[in-house]
Amino acid sequence: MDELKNKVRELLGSGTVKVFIGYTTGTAGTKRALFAEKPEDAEGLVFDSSCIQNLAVYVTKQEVKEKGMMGISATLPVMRSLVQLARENQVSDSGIKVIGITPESRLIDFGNLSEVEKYIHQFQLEIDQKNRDMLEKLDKMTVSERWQFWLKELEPCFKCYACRAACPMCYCHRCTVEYNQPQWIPVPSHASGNLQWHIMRAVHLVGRCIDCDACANACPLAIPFNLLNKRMIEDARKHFGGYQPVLSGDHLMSTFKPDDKENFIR
Amino acid sequence: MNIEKRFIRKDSLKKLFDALVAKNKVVYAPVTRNGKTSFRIVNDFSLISGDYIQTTQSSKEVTFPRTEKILDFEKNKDGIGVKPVDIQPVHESVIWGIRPCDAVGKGELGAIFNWDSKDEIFNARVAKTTLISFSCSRADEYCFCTSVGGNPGNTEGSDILLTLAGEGGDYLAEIITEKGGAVMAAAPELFEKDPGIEKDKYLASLPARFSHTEIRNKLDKFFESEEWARQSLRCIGCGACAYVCPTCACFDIQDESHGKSGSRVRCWDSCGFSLFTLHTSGHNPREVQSQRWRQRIMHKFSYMPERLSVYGCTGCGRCSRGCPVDMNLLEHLISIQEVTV
Amino acid sequence: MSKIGVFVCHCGENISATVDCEKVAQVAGGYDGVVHSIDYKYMCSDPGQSLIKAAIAEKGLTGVVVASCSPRMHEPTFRKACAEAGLNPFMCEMANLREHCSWVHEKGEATTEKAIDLVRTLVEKVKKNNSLDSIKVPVTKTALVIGGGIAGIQASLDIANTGHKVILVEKEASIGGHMSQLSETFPTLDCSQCILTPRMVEVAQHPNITLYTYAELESLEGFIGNFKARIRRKSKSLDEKLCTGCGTCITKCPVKKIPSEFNEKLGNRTAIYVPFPQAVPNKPVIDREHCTYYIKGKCKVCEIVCPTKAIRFDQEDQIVEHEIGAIVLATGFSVKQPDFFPEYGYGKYPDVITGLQYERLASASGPTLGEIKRPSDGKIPEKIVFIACAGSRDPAKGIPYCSKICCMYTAKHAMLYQHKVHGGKSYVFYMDIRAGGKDYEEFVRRAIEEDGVNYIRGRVSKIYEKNGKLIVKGADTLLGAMPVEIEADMVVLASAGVANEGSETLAQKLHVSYDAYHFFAEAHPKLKPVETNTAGIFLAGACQAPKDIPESVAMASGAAVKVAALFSQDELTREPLIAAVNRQPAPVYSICVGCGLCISTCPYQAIGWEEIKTRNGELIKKIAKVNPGLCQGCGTCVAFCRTKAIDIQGYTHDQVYSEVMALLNEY
Amino acid sequence: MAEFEPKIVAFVCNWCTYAGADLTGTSRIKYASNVRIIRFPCTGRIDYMLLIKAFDEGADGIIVSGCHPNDCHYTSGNFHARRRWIMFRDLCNLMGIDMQRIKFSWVSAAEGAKWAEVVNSTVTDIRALGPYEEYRRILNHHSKEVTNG
Repeated sequence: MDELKNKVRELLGSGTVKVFIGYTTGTAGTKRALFAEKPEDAEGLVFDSSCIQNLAVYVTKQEVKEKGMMGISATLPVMRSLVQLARENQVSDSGIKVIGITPESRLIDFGNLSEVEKYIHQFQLEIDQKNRDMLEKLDKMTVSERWQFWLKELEPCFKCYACRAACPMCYCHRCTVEYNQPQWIPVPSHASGNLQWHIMRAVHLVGRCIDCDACANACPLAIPFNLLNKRMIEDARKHFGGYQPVLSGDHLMSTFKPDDKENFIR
Repeated sequence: MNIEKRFIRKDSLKKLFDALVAKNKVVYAPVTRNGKTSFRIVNDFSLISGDYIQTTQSSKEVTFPRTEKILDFEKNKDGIGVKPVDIQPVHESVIWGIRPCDAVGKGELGAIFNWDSKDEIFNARVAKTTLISFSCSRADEYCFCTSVGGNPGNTEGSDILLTLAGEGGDYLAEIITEKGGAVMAAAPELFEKDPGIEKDKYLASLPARFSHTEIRNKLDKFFESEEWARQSLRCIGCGACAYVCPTCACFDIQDESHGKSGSRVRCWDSCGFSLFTLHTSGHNPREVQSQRWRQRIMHKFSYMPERLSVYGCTGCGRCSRGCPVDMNLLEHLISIQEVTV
Repeated sequence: MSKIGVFVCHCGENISATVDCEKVAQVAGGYDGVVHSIDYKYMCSDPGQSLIKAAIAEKGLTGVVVASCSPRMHEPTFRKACAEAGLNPFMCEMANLREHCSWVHEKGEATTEKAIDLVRTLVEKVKKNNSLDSIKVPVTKTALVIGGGIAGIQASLDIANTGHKVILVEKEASIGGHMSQLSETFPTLDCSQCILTPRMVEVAQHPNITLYTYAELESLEGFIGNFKARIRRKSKSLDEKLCTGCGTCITKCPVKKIPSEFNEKLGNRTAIYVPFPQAVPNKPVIDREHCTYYIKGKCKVCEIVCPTKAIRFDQEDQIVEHEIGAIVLATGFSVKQPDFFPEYGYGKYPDVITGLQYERLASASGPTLGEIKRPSDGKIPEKIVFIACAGSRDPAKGIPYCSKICCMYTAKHAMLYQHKVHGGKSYVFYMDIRAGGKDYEEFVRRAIEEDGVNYIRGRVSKIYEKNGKLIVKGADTLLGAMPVEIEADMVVLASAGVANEGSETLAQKLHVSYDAYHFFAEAHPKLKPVETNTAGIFLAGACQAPKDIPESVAMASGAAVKVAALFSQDELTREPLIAAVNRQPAPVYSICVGCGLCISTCPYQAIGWEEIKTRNGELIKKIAKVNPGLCQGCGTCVAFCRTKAIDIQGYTHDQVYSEVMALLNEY
Repeated sequence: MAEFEPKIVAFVCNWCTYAGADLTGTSRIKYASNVRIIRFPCTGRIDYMLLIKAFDEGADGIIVSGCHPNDCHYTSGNFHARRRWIMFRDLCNLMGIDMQRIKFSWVSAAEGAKWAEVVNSTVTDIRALGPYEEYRRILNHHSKEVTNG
């Protein structure tokens, strides 16, 4: 903990970093984002296993970017997001300084994003057993049972878009749901509107979602729509050998293999 | 009518519920699913959740549905035929187990829907809705009704207020309105004579944390404050706070047509969204989140009291509980009160 | 507010026979924004087009829907008509009521309903169409001709004679193709090489023609007027500038027993060789598969004997690049090796040969110097049997089509036999005699009546050897299927003409379509016989379907004219149906967020970056940019873009969305 | 009672399947009239949301068809499309959208007969499945009171 505070004091003091994005303690012991701009702000920094928000969501936020060089305390999911964001030209070495936090709460002072890339590639992007079981359970259902399952689960969704807002990859200035000529996604939150929104969201995250669960944690109604993203991660592995955020090179869905499976095409 | 006090035994509560269902009222009551408690239509008393400080969503959806048809239209030879929605089939409904802070919200919402033109659909729903509130014996760090003029046993807005009178599980019933009286009439035998219960001793204690009048006066001079940007830096601009709020009334109008016919619906909207004020020209008067956050606070604590002489906040604390990034309203209001302009 | 005109065509009876055209027009007339809706017998006819023009003028139409045949057929026609009436041609759409409706469904309610749906869909689409200006692109006035047979030769000469450059690519060591293998040609019996070789020489000497023999197309990029071709010149192990073609190397080459392809394996050639004496260019190549030096690493006799030291053993393949404006495909055909007829014993009995082999026997420049001697023992056959349709018109053998040329060359073969072998007896087994063509029927009759060739209508069931004779068992269907048995000395199979090995690979390189038998597909069976579906690529000769010489030559000249017409313009207009990235006024500038993922989806590398800057040069935003010169309009990026920041003219989000809505809803 | 006539929308590419369907016409091969074709430049242009929209507007079945691998007029549009379909199908399947109602096929400009066969078999299959009631049921969202339902 002190190591992190000292590091941040140093970064802010020396001016290498203008704003440092970390965690602090919020209401009722919950953890939330802290934006340290002065060395003394570092005092508020904390880190423990309850720090689950994906802070990478802030590196594309205008008001934060305007402050200048950003620093960020990055857990594995955050690091993955940052690499993917770099691949998508939303952040670069000239804009961010990454202080990695390993699963064992060890600090890594990354020199640049390619070091971050190297680091994350030691780990597979794989969904946990609990969710794998849940997906299996869904697979065992009939199509109609799954349909009913989702109608029931998505019914409460009132389209507050917390899932979108909390996702580092949903940084578009104008989301497709806000496209109204034509109106791709119905604005109201009704059965078909909700269905279409969640399908669209899942498709747009194929090959980009890094399974941080920020969306699900953000949902005020605890809707398990992140299962859709997890299924996409599973299938990407099944069909194309999986993916990892990379700084350059092909993106899973903007490329192809001549021998991609086509047993479903006559 | 002045408040009539009665006594309801623990085991009579279910009987009362069943009596209401028997009178084929649509009864909304708190049900817990996926760890979230919200109002759902319930016919079976056993499904009702007892252990909750506050529901995730307010009960506003009963009178102000998140998606509501307001008219049908159809192209025909002479142009477009319009058919306003028929408000007759609106059910007689009862909201069971809402908190006093929610009940207060009814009035604040009503003020918005009636400040100039009267919203027929909304009023029709309100007229057919009876509120059976339960006062709060517990509060959490998000609650601040007492700071905005309410209290854990507030009768304002409710038709009947039930207060749990100690471990025994019996209730003090306050019949506040005629609608309340009608409920009692549905099962008079269950409403016994009040043995003289001291209500206050069973209510949660929640000292006020700030003065809303002070805040209101402060806000007049606070528009340009740096505080907004500081507070909202971590806000990610979703609509959760507005959608769980008992008094947020903003809605969008959408025409959904399939071929030559369709419906005009109104659906919830939120001032937290970046597109909320986006002009066709591409100009957005509230370009950044700090401006949207400011609008939210100003609207509830300055504009509404000024124009509608009610506050846009009941202190229920839902926005803070529901916020993905812990934008704690109470905390922010206190800091507004503390910063010097 | 749009003013749409709907024009429903009966196409004579083609549409109106199954679709109630009046009803379609009347229903369409009721749709929002449709101010004019009529039906007419022939919309594509002059009066039909006048109806459209008049309506545009009188009612000030903002959009036109012509409900008739496939847009692939008449879209240009009707767009031109609209343009002439002052309406932007891209405000005209077609509903395909013929190919997709009237021709494929029975008469009735449902069919008319479908027609109405299709019209409504296009009406809603055209409302969303944008006026577009065609894109102007420069034309490289150089043609690439692939294949140096008679078709390729003719096309090259015709184009070259209009004053344009031609690159002629031939995969063999000499041009000439199959025609150079033929003996005499029907129906005039003039010597094939005598009429061909002067043309071959002309090609070699023509200032406008660059000839690459022993070469193949490696890859092709670009589009009409602006192709870039990479051509692989296989190593000939020879410095052609130094070689005089004296032929010493050939006479001295120790490897002499290589079956000659030119002679259909009836003769031999050396390892360093020219395919045939009149070859153009008349300079040898070394066949590295058989050359001792390349196999064993020693020999080099040719190098030693070469007076000009022209042999280059270390020579490597060379890739040459050319900017090309148009392409003529003239790769010809092959003859199906009849080994899929075990019952005829081809390959088992040396004296059962193909028609093409017979051509070599009958040719004065052939292995037998034009004498008909049978391969086995060189004896002159006293009885010879010709079997027409060896494979052709035989679904069981996978070749249901007629190879077209066999009837005629079989008659010629029999006739030549009778001329060369006096007293010889010749028999022709046939299914039908197809002798359509000037002097063709007369030619066949001459064979039968004057030269006494015996024609037997029926198929041969079996051929087997019995003491030195080939027993041909067949039936004469004109005599009530009476069994026929002929003791022949030699049998000639008129085996089917088929597409070249690997023709589909070439088609894929060029993005032209091909038919079920891998012959290249013409753009329209009647009206665009030399065009392909890919603009700027044309067809000549038997690569499109089996053809005889006059047809191939005519088609070649046709293709040449198409190329010449193309080259007569300095600029051509391209359909502006391409993608573009959204741009809009400040403060948004563009809804593109610059994720750049579209860049790798583009098959043409047409997407790059654009930097939006303030007046004083500060970067505001970096977004994707489509290069209109490279974009071919596939729309792969459009469907991929998350923010819908890329859209494609002609198939905009608004258009396709409206189509889906209109298709499934009543209006 | 009359046989159920499914509404089927076909999303096809201009160069192969559209041309193939033209050939079906010129060859006068008859097929079921339930299918309506929407023309796209390439399967790569076909937006997955359009397929959902088709169901949302009441389609009972969908055909998506384009050029065979390697035959794409634009070299690789169909390859990109295929990869998207793979993921899209799995997603829809998880969401309970019946994948038997979306038929994918390659039909070349030369396969007029195959087009007829694709259409007919699709119509037969969708008939067997019946109208897509399950999806329609979620469409009448405005016809009932949203919360008092």
